Amino acid sequence: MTAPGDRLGPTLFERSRPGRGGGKVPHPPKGALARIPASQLRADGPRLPEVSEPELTRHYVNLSRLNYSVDSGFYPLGSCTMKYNPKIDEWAARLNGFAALHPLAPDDLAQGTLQLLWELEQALAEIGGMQAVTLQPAAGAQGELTGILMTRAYHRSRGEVERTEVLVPDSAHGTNPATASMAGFKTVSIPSAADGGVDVEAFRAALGPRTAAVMITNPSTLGLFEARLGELLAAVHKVGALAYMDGANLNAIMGRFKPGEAGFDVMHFNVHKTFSTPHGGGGPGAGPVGVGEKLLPFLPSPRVLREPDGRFKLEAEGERATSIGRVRAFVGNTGVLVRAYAYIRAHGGSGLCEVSDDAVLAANYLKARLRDVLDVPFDRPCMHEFVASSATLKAQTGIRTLDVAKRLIDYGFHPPTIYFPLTVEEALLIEPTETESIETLDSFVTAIERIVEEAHSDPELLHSAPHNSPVRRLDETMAARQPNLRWQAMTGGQTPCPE
Amino acid sequence: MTAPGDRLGPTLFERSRPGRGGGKVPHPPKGALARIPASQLRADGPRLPEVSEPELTRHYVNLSRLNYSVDSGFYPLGSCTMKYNPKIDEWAARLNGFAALHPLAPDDLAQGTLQLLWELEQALAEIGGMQAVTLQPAAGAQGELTGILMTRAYHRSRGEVERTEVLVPDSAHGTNPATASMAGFKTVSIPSAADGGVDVEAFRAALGPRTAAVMITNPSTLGLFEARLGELLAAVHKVGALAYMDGANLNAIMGRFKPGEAGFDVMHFNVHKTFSTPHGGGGPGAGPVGVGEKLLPFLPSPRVLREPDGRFKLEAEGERATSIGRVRAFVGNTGVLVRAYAYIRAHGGSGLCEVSDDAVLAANYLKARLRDVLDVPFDRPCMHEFVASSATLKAQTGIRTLDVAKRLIDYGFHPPTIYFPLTVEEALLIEPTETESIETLDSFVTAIERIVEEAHSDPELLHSAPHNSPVRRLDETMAARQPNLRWQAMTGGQTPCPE
Amino acid sequence: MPYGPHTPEDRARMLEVIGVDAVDDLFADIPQSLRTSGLGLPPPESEAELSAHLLKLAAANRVDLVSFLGAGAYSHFVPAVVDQLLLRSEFYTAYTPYQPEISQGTLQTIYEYQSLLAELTGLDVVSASHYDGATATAEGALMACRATRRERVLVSRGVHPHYRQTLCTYFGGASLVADEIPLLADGTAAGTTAAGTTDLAALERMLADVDRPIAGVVVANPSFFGLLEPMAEIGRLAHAAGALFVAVVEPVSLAVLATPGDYEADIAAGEGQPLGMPLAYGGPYLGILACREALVRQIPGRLVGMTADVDGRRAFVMTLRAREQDIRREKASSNICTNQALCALAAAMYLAAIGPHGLRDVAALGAARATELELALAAAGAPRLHPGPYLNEFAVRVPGAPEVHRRLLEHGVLAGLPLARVIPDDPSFADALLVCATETTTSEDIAAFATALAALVAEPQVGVR
Amino acid sequence: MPYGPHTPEDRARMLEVIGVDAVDDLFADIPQSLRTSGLGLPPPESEAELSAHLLKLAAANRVDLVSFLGAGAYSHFVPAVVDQLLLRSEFYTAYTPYQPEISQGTLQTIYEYQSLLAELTGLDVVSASHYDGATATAEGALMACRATRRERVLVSRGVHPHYRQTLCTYFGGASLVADEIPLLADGTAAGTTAAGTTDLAALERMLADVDRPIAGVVVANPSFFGLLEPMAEIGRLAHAAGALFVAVVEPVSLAVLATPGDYEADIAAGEGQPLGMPLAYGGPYLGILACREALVRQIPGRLVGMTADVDGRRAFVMTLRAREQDIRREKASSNICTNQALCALAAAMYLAAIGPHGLRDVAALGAARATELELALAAAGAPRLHPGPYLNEFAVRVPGAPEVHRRLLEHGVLAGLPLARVIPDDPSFADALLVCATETTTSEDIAAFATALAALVAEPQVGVR
Ligand SMILES: Cc1ncc(COP(=O)(O)O)c(C=O)c1O
Ligand SMILES: Cc1ncc(COP(=O)(O)O)c(C=O)c1O
Repeated sequence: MTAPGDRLGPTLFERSRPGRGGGKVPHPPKGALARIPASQLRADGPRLPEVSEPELTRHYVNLSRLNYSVDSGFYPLGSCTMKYNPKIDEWAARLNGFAALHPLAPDDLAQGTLQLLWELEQALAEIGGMQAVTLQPAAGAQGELTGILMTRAYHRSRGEVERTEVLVPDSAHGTNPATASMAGFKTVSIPSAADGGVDVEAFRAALGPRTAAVMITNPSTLGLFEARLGELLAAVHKVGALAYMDGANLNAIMGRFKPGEAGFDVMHFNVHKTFSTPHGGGGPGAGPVGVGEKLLPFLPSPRVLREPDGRFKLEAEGERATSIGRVRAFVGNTGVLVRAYAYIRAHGGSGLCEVSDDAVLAANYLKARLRDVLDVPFDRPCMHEFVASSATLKAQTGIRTLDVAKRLIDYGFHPPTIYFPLTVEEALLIEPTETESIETLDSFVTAIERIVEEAHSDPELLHSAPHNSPVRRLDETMAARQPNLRWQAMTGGQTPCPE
Repeated sequence: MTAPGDRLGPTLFERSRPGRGGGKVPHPPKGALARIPASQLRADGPRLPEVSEPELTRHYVNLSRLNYSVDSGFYPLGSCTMKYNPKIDEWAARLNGFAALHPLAPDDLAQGTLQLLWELEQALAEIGGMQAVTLQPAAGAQGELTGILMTRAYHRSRGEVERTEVLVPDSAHGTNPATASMAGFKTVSIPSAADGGVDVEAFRAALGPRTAAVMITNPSTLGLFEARLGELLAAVHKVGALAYMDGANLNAIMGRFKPGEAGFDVMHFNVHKTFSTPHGGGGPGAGPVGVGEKLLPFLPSPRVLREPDGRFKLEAEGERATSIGRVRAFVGNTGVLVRAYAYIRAHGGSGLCEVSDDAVLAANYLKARLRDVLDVPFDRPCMHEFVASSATLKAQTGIRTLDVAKRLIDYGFHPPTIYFPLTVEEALLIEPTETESIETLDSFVTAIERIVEEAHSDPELLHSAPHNSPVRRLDETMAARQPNLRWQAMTGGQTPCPE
Repeated sequence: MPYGPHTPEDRARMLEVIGVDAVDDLFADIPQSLRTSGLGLPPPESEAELSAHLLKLAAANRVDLVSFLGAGAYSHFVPAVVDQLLLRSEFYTAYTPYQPEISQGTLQTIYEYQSLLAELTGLDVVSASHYDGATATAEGALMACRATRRERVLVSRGVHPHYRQTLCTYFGGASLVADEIPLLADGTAAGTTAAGTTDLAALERMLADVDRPIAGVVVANPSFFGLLEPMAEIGRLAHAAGALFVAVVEPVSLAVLATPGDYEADIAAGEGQPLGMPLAYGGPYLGILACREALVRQIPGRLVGMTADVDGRRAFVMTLRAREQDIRREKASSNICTNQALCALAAAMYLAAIGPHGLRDVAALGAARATELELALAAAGAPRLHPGPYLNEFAVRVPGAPEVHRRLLEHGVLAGLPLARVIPDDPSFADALLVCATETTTSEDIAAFATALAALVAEPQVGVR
Repeated sequence: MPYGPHTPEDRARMLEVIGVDAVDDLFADIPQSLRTSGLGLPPPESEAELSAHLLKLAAANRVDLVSFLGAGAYSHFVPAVVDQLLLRSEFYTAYTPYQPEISQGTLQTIYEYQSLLAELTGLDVVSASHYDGATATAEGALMACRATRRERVLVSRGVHPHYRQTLCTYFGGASLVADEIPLLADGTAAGTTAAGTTDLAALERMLADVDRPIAGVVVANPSFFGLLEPMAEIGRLAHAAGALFVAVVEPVSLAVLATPGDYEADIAAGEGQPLGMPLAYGGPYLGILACREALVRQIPGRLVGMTADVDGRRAFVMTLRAREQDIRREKASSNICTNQALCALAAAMYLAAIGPHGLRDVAALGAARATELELALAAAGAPRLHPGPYLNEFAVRVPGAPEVHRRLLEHGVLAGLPLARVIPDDPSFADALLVCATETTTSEDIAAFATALAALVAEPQVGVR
């Protein structure tokens, strides 16, 4: 085992000593478990760590300080929309009336939350141009699954069981093909055209009676609006297939383009992207799904309903037989949805349009400024993000996108998404979002400029970057070859503390 | 003007641009101020900074990360009792029922807070062995002033106006003599004896008919219990003076020594020390004052009273003519007192005794371990803190306490209090508190050992320390010679941002 | 825009650098025919107005009743330190730790979470988190199918109905089969205490069908009805038939109950909400998913491992990523991307704050309160529905349960869950309430419930309908 | 001990290293005769029990009434970002920045606070904070005495009574004199709108007494009664007599009202609570203390200045410390040590979050609501007591005010402050309520007050007593 790094502290397990901690809950009466057969009981208590509250606090405070985050700096992680997370939204989700409500509380006790969910569905339907929305999916990927399962149910309801294929552009996010598989479909990959859009001819060729659905990310993962979208959608509908829009990039187009009105049958929203609910170090998010007329009957249950008297209720168990059923327990990641609701109300319609305008403006500004420094493969206006590439730099200096990314860390920035989309060599997918000031964007450009200079003058500096981070580049091979996925020596006080 | 440091960000004023921010409150109707004569209005709006919420958040998040704090590491700042601040106490103070209560709310609306304050007074009276407690003073120093004003009122009530002196040992905290002055007394400084205690003979010699009070810090600022306290107090009372105990060091003696029972007439508590309310980067704290029989009539108004039916109320305006009056508006730093109350209940009587035992244990352990490395002037058991000194080290290497302190920063520790008390050359006043683990104490010893080695092997390293901090040693002379106490160019957008 | 930094001059400057006249020009790629303009939503709201509105909505929920409702989501005391540390925005405003050098905070906390849950479940591999208990259970069942290359699982009717329905949705998509194992009815199990638990005889029969080999057997302990299942026996039956054994568990109970590791389950799934998450009307919660080491390449979702950096210093990193959608695409073990990392962090913080003894106390105190509740309800006219051992949740029989439940609300008591609401198809639950106690339940709460119930039961109208 | 890390083994090890047998031995210095053992306090409480108890106490306060109570502490909307940033424990668990190298966070925030308040007050020097408005006012008056070497100040009766009393306590200690300047009575000022404001003629007379030279004149604007005072005129009179002018101000009002700098006050003091601090039954609040540059060496409390480190990088440090108690001891400008730094930080965050336009909006919206309130109360039978201009607080006359106030509580209305409660000695306030409106006051609140009041006033019994 290696020693902890200079700036990494000990693990919880190394901080543990028998007898530390405690004092949180009262002790049970003796014999509280006596009525339970011994065979059902655990022989020994769990060897959880024993740490005092002061140590616990330092542990997490200091761990938090090892993280880069939106609240500490610029985080232009393409496709992820790392925008500012308003603090009122955190406050709202913690209000006791929301936080202490049991998910099976009778509707009469849950009118506040039900109203909020219902209104949020209406707002998302308006933004997406959709007929209705379900808030249940826990993330974008689960939204995709929900949507694709609905298309499956739709085709089955019409007896079209031979539709076994889903078309996915090769620039798509990995969740799209993975979703198609989970929903029992075969993924047909569609190449991109030179302009970054879907290759419309290849697309037409792949479409047919076996096509259940096409999944289109729009704007695409290259940050481009599918300029020939009208044609694509017409072709899809002509063969009786359905069009799914991956709405992860909705931050670019609110108020300018409504997928439902344009002809998409189903889409998902990423509230942790577009609606700024925080990313939580990997989650939670929520992935509401909007549907048009055709898929209405198949929405997962239970839906939130408004009664004629203005009261709200959940659909009863089994009330709608056409539903694809449940996609999770209870009704959704409600705490996340409260945040999204607050965000939408704070902006209102006009504010959301401004969000998209400013997000697109910032991306185009950054693209314009970086054009002379890095390759920018698609030279037309981008949406909220754009792809750059270090291909030329690599050819000239041997410096790869990975090195550029790691060096950006030394300059105080979170690197963009790298090596995605897979269709662009040495890709950097850069998404500034609308909440970054022009000063910040300019300082990012300066950093890239310096790095490109360094690539020529001192390439070793980049190969060995980062230099100013809590740890340096990691041995990922060792991690995968001899996976160490849990602390083994959970023996409390016996474990020596490395400090 | 100098450029901002590498790790210091711009000021709020440099972040400001006209048009940023806003959206927090609704706009007033036009002409809302029309009824106010123009002569009473401000000509221009205040040139406050205009920053967006994302920038504001990063500003403060990143500033916070430049601070050393108890939640990030060991903070053995002698005399300040930098112990862990329980999070439940923060939670409690923010409960809406406490936080939203107006200080002039009628007693009927304030029963919860009044009960809390009343019970806290009882608990402090028990801990101090006092007859009664006032919670009004906002800090220890204001507690001192309150206490000394009461002694003044006491003597006046007895016609003894010739008592114009207050005796203060030379090791006392600066607030003691400063308080005596504020209360209109002359300070008579009493030297310390070789054993660190008050020089009893000098003390006796100074006592007399002019003595109004003596202020004794016990345990003393050297971390020593006044072993001859009984004699001292008897002498004080013999000449008709009163004995004030500076209770800042109470953390050592809870449950072992009750000042009131031992003969002190008045004392203050530092809730931000003993009772772990956080220090807030300089405050707020609270400095309740306990009194014995003699000073009861003079307590500041209003007191919190319990009625025979169990309800609580505040004294009415002017109800007690003997009172020294108000020492502040309203009734005290209630939010801080809520925290202290929670802390005391969490510990209970037995827990507070353990606090003192463990605080003393930790200090003696650290002293024993450091004895071979630094000078430890007083070689007898210390209380919750002890004085060390770099006098020998300085003689040998030229390294001063200041250098040792600055180098400790590089090792990840907050330095102890230095050059206080004034009576010990090259002093370090070290107070570990009871909430630090033995691992932490040991690692501090290791750091000191290394620093002493470095003092011999590489003194320049210490002269120029710290090396790993956001900024290095400061030019304090320039700060005082040309004081720059405010940002002058408050012109919003015109100010260039240094990033 | 309330959170935007751009002044009109900034926008002008940007447009100039880009070389266009107006923001509109940047949207030229959107075909005219597909454009819309604007959104039919209300105008922006100032934060002061918004917060007043949110306070009003929150107050429109009723969370002041004395509650005995569990059924998969439990109210526990959460130490204050947990939420305050969760508010460290370096945790919640970061994303998936793609750049490990500046994500050691998140990575180490996930590693620690994995370790803590490994210890609780007795299994070695724990995913960084899944969506919730239901989806974790479905993914556990899918893992069994992948690992055994079989297409059918058996799910006990003692598993939470929402989990069964979710599993069904997932299996329908994947064209896999999930059949239900019945529970022992009262009569069948006469003389034993097994009524309400999984019918072992039926399970054996189903496992014996050689034409339809079974990939996995999914059983919950405690069951949805709060009962303790014969897990060791079920595991043996499953393994004898070449099937994997998937245990659905409740994490607090694992402080005192035998673990999936103890009874040799291959996979464990469960809902992590009781480990420090608020009820929050159903989410965000925490899908726990764990398995034996041999199944590590089947587990969906992220895994964090310990490794070293180039200087040899300990560090943590996402590993075995070849299972995941961003690398494997249509061949990935699942499509999960965003997970519930912050909830996993909350769980780790909760466990570390409460400690091993504290967690046992939470479980045992809940059990003690539940005993008290059982006696009080029985005395008030609502005896238990099943006789067997339970931890802190159980069903009681009371005529006209749904109506009684409704009437009790008026008395400020949320009397658990009328089972008919979630299992409308089974008449044996028509008169049943599922009730639970935790360490937050007080004797006064129990007395209030029992008193109100006794009064209602005594009323002749109620229960007749 | 709930927050201690020591295990029994740790304690044993420590005792061994120290070389004593028991902790008791370490207390040998305490004379036997002075020892006590143990504390007569209840046993420790688990956090779960403690939090339940605190919730109960908090619920025993009534904060749900519609409130018109100000009188020195004001309810304002505080953006959520403020409290969340205040919870950054690097701020609240640090202390006075004695080690500037690792305290730049605190130091820069104080410097920014000083700058913000300098801009609001129009004065150049602002202390890092004082205890509260009352003590800041007292210290301001003491400064005037030190600076002028005179021993008597004049304090308007329009200054908050708690501030006057505090000043009196401080002055009594220091053997200094504080005399009160009367207010213009209704009759005196007939035909003018000056009733209730500081009596300028009386002030002139008092300033003219050559035997008792005046160090400072202390006047509040708005006054305790909400009235705007003739500050420029008062300043001129004070200066003409060689006295300093101490203005007592309310910081939100300074967004729209003339500043101490505008009317040439030498010193400003005030209560910073309206800048983002909760009411919290009186504290912790924020004593604002500011002065002209010439007085910088008289100001008590900490000051932070900008400087550079040895590398020439900008940095902040406490400066001009020779005024302070730890250096100057009995000659210090004050005994203050611990101040209200976290409250100053809250104020800076609030100002930065709300911005210059926002702060004007807060002040102007309060004024607009107050106009509405004035009209509604007058219509309901409670006309204003004084005719002159006010910002957002004013006194009304209603027979039997204290009784009316009590009765209104039953209607859910906290009808401001019966002035008789704080100024019992002045019959002219016996029938007066001091009421205020802020941006948080709604039209519905005002209607509720006016309606309930009208009904009460119509009742014959009320007001007779
Ligand atoms: C384009 C795209 N589609 C789908 C997803 C999946 O969304 P989620 O991570 O919320 O499951 C993402 C985000 O990660 C994405 O960027
Ligand atoms: C011994 C001693 N006395 C008095 C004080 C003054 O207390 P405060 O800072 O709360 O005013 C302090 C603390 O700073 C102290 O350490």
